[in-house]
Amino acid sequence: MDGMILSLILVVPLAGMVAILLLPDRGKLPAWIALLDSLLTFVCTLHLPAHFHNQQAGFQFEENLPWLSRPAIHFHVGVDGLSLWLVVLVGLLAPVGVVASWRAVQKNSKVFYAMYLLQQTAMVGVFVSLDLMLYYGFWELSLIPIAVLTAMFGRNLGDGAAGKAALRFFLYTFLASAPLLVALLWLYAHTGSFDYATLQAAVASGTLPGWQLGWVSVAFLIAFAVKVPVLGLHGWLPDLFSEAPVAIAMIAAGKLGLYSLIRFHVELFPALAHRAAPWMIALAAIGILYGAMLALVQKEFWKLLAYATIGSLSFCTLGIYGFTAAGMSGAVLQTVNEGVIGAALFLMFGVLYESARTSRMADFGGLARQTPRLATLFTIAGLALIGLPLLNGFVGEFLVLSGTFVGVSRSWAAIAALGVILSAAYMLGAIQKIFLADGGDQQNGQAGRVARDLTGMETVTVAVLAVLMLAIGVQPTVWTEAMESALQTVTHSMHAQGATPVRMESGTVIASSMGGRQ
Amino acid sequence: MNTPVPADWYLLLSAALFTMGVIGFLSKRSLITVFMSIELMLNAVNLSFVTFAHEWHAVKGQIFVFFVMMVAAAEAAVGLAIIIAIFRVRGTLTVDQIDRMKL
Amino acid sequence: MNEPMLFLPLIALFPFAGFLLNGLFGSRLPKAIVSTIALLFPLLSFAVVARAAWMVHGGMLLPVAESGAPTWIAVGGFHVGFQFVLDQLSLVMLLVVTGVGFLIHLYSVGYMEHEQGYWRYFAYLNLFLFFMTVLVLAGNYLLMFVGWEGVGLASYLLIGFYIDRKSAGDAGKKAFVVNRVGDFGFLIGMFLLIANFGTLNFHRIGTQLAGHPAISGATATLICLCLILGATGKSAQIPLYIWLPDAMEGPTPVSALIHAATMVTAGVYMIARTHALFDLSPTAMMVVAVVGTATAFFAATVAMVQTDIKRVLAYSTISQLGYMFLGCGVGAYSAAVFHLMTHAFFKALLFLAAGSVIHGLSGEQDMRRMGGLRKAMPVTFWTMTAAVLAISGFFPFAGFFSKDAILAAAFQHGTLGKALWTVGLITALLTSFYMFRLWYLTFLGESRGAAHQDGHGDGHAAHAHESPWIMLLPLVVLALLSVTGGWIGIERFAGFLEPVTGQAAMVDAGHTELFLSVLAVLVAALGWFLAHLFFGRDGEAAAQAAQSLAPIRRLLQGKYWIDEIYTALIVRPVQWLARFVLGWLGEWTLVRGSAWLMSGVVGLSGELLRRWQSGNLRSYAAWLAAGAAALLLFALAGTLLGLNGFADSIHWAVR
Amino acid sequence: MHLVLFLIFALFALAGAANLLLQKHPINSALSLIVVMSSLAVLYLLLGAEFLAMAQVIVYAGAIMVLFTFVVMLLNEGREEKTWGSHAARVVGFPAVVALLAVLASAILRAGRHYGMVSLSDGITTTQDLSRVLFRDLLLPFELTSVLILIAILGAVALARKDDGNA
Repeated sequence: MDGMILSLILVVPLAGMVAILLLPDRGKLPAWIALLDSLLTFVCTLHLPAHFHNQQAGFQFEENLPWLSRPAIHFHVGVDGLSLWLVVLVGLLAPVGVVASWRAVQKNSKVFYAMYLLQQTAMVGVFVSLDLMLYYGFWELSLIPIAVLTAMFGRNLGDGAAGKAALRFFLYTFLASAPLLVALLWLYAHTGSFDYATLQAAVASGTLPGWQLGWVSVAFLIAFAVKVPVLGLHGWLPDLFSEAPVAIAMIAAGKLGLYSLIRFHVELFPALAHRAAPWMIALAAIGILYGAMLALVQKEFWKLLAYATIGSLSFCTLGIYGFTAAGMSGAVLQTVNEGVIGAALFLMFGVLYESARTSRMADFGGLARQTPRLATLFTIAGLALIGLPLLNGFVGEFLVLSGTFVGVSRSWAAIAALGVILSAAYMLGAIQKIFLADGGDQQNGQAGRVARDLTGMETVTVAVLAVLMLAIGVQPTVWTEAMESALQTVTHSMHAQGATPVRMESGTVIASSMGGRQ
Repeated sequence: MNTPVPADWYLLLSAALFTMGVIGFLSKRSLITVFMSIELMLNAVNLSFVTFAHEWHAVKGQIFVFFVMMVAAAEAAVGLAIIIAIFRVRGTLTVDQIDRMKL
Repeated sequence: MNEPMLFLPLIALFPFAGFLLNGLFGSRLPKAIVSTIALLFPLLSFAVVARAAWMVHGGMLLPVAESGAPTWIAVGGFHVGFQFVLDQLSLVMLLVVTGVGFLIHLYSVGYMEHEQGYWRYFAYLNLFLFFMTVLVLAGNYLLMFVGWEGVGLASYLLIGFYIDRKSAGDAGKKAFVVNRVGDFGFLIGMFLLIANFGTLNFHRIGTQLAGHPAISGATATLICLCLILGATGKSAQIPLYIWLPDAMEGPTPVSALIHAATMVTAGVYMIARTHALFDLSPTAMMVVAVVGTATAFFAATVAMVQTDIKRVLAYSTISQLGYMFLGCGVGAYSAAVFHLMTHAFFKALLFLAAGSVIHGLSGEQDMRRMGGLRKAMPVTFWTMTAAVLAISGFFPFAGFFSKDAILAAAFQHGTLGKALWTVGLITALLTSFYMFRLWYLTFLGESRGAAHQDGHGDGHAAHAHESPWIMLLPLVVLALLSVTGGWIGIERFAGFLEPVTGQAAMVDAGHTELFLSVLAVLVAALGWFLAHLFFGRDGEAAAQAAQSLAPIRRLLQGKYWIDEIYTALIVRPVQWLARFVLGWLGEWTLVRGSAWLMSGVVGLSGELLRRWQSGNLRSYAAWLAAGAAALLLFALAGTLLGLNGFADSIHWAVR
Repeated sequence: MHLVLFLIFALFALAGAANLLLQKHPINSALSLIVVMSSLAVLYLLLGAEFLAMAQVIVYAGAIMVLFTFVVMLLNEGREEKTWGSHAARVVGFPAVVALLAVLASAILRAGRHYGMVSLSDGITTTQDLSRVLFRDLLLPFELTSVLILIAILGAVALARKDDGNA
């Protein structure tokens, strides 16, 4: 079982896709198939943490089958502490996405769900691939359904905004990943292998030509940074969030890019990543403030969520490029958190949007009485997003910030921590505008009158997510323990190559890193 | 009286026929004549195949020609059917008026 | 060692259970069951605390740390657990929190009787108790921060309890955001602690401080300043006090519990808890003292002109918290905590009594429309009187002892201390004045309800009614505590707290102390006299005084325009920066610009290439022929150069 | 003898091709194409490919060209009109054709020095030889062509059928 579980996780969504394509597009049939299939996938992904050995270093559940001999491409997949939770997260979000689309997608649902399941396979593939060419294939595959489904099922199809958003997403991500392919081929030409471990060893050996390798690492960095997105490369995000169907928007940003940054930039090119780190740290810290400040002045919720996402993803980037153990595990945890919280918020505002057809927060107001379940769960998710202790957002932010503060740079960490204040302001502002009395001429906004509360299925889904937020917030060790050995391997190999925590300033630090003194 | 002919003459002939086929493709205005030019090109290539088969005493060159003929037959059947269909829809076979082959 | 079983986690978990039960099912339960749940769990919690107190009384040694605390965060060598510690300081706090907390729950059952969302209210209130007990019991900074933020959340929810009122929502948001500013300081302080000590555990930091006297004053000062920022946020001190007056939008019992008795004292508690660090930094101590004194005075002046009964009490709270800060700042931690305790009694009582008044007047909060309620609400009147006397510092009420202890400690704290003491004394005068002003306006004189309510004829007093017993019972209990709460005396109190707060700055007994005490009582009496002069008789004197002091009065009524200044200096610039600099320059010009540029380039090249795809068959053929010719030419060139075959040509060309 | 035969039929082929280009009416072009194909059949024979020569006559000159003439007559398309649809055909196409011819010719001439001669006394590749390879080594591709042709027939029928009013 352990030997095939990853293939199974990859195949189950594809099988669902085939089933949807073969069966007629009648009523809710495609949606039901997608729901059952994604639940099945989720159950399969749960096998991973259940049988994962925390103490064991290296990859587990590995499968390595030769695929093509020339060029040497293998079907090589495996999971370690870094990717473990991300695979589970993808599994979890799949049914959430289906529930979120349950009412929103009525026409052409066959196409929608088929593409959606394809996207699931692609995302899992990105997280488990240990052969870079295989990885690249999944990476590109994961981009296509987002663009296509946005163009086909976007919110404002009429005035072409959805198409534009899809095009913009496509251009950003594809233009950025073209150099990635070139860089991959360059690596292959010099090492004769696409295998992750082989390439890692080759890069570490220092035999590859230096300045070219530098460009290769930059190509990797840019491709991933666009997908995250890192500040400055986020041009596609606000539009996509406003236009894409909910199920697509909730998976478009974040985890793929962040995971790739850790695995294929920091881990693969530690020395070079270390050189880029100061820039990334600065970008991330500014990004946190930038996102929070822009979120503060948005009038539309999707835009607010987009900028809030930029802010919270910047936390992850900050943690990754500090090269500290605390920061890294905080970053991975925060990636998971962002996925969970974002999914919940997307689903819930999606429900409001679907009935009111507007995302201007001022059009709502006073919904707390009318939609109590929605209001309560929305508030919980919002509080998790802004990092209330005992909810999941806090742990990730705290680990990242403390790791950065202690190991990297006090001033950048302090700047990043300012985001804590602003995030409270924008999120509470949004909650007030949507759910509490707005004090306008009428008690409720126009759009609020038609709003409905969550259905039973939606309530259960969001409640599960909310419980998860609390669970991660109270017991993060369950999650971080699994990452521990993987991160130790990472940091050890990095330190061996001179990539110690990035010190950007000298301070009066007694203990040089967290845990330097027991 | 049995004067041999250099093999490259055959090849030159093949090249000449092929070029004429290309010219026909470019200059003829009736879709059906354009199609004939394609057949001409195919034949020219066949000729060079047979010449090389002779030159190198390899049977496979001739087999290739055989396959080309098969394909050409199939192509002619489908191609002419398409031409008929186009003529039915458009009422003309003039190449320059059939330019809807784009989005 | 046989460890005493204290069940510390239960203290926090009982209210949490109450929160879950009422929060999840409360909407479907009848009111009686909701109230039972809401009252039972805090009572259980109080019982556990009382049992612990009894065991301490019976000779149990403190501190007690619950062993086997579950881990919360563990990364690398850094480790934080859900660690609860009971020592003298937290015991005092817990008694106040759960005791007063329970009384206020009881009161709320009556007060909130007719409100919509009854269950929601009690769920929030229990949630608050959960977080507050976590804050107090926490054995490390991070867990304390959990409580710290958590009470902020509960406060946010309760301030915004009346969800149909925009001002309530605004106030809640403001409270949370301003508190977040303080939390920012707390966070940075924690990071500095991690950087310097590698742990957040109170005990371990204490040990390290004792072991490394070399930790420089600068480091300690930096850490302390960050923590002070946190404390000023939670305890509503300058510069972050602005949220508390607005927080009065919440139901009155909430103001009593959260915004008077317990939550707002968290800052003081935190400073007392961390005093080992503060002791290392005279600068930080001075900052605390000055901030406290300034706040005390400043808030007292504003309180003199407020007309909303709850706002008077809010500013009074800020002012009293200032006293506690002053106590901490001069090293008299036990005095500060003493005042914290007595203040919890009398200020909770004040709020509850005010609530009773508001309840009796069906929601009227403006003192100008009150008056003459003494007859209608005798119990409320007498309990309120006790509280007023206590806060003004009359002997032998509770406030006298604690305030006296703080002022005495300040007096002995060098030159600066003398100055602070002077300001503190003036503040005491103001306190007495504004409290008696409230007392006169509310209870004495004639009912003025009619004067402002044209057409309705009769004033409120006519149909004002005394509150039900369930509301009066807490009033009476608190009144007793307000009277007797100080009798324990600062010496014994300080002695009890000594293991935690360290050797108190010794108040030398004798003439000086006696002199100071007498002076304080005299000042309080003067305040009463002035209030009597202005408001006791007919209000003419008040009007005259108001005339002559018009500019000052305007300044005070405008609350020094601090809110407006903050808005102009901080809120607006941030919004402006976000909207114009980031939004327009960053987002539109750079990010969108580049996106447009990119899609523009792609679109343009697509347009060009589209022309190429004319759809004309012959044109395609021409390009095809050209391509074939080019490829052949390429191959031929390769042959001419002596390369072998097409593949070699390509290889050559690429190289 | 060989030289004479080659010259005659090469000339026929070239003339036929030229006529195909010059004729305005499709039917004339089709007939000239038949001439080309028949001459090529003779040339195949000269090169010793007897089976291909027969196949050329039967498949090309016979079947395919009959199909062409049928279609031309069926559609009754008249003389082609003079249109100048494509600029690119003249500007790019004809230089490309010249280049193509030049390149091909020069390549053949350079390589042709090494080629041998073709004479009548050379051995003939018999149908037996051919079928031995075809049915033994290349049986699968051969069978596949039959599938291809089957599909082509179906396709042709489907395409050429008149739609019953629902088009």
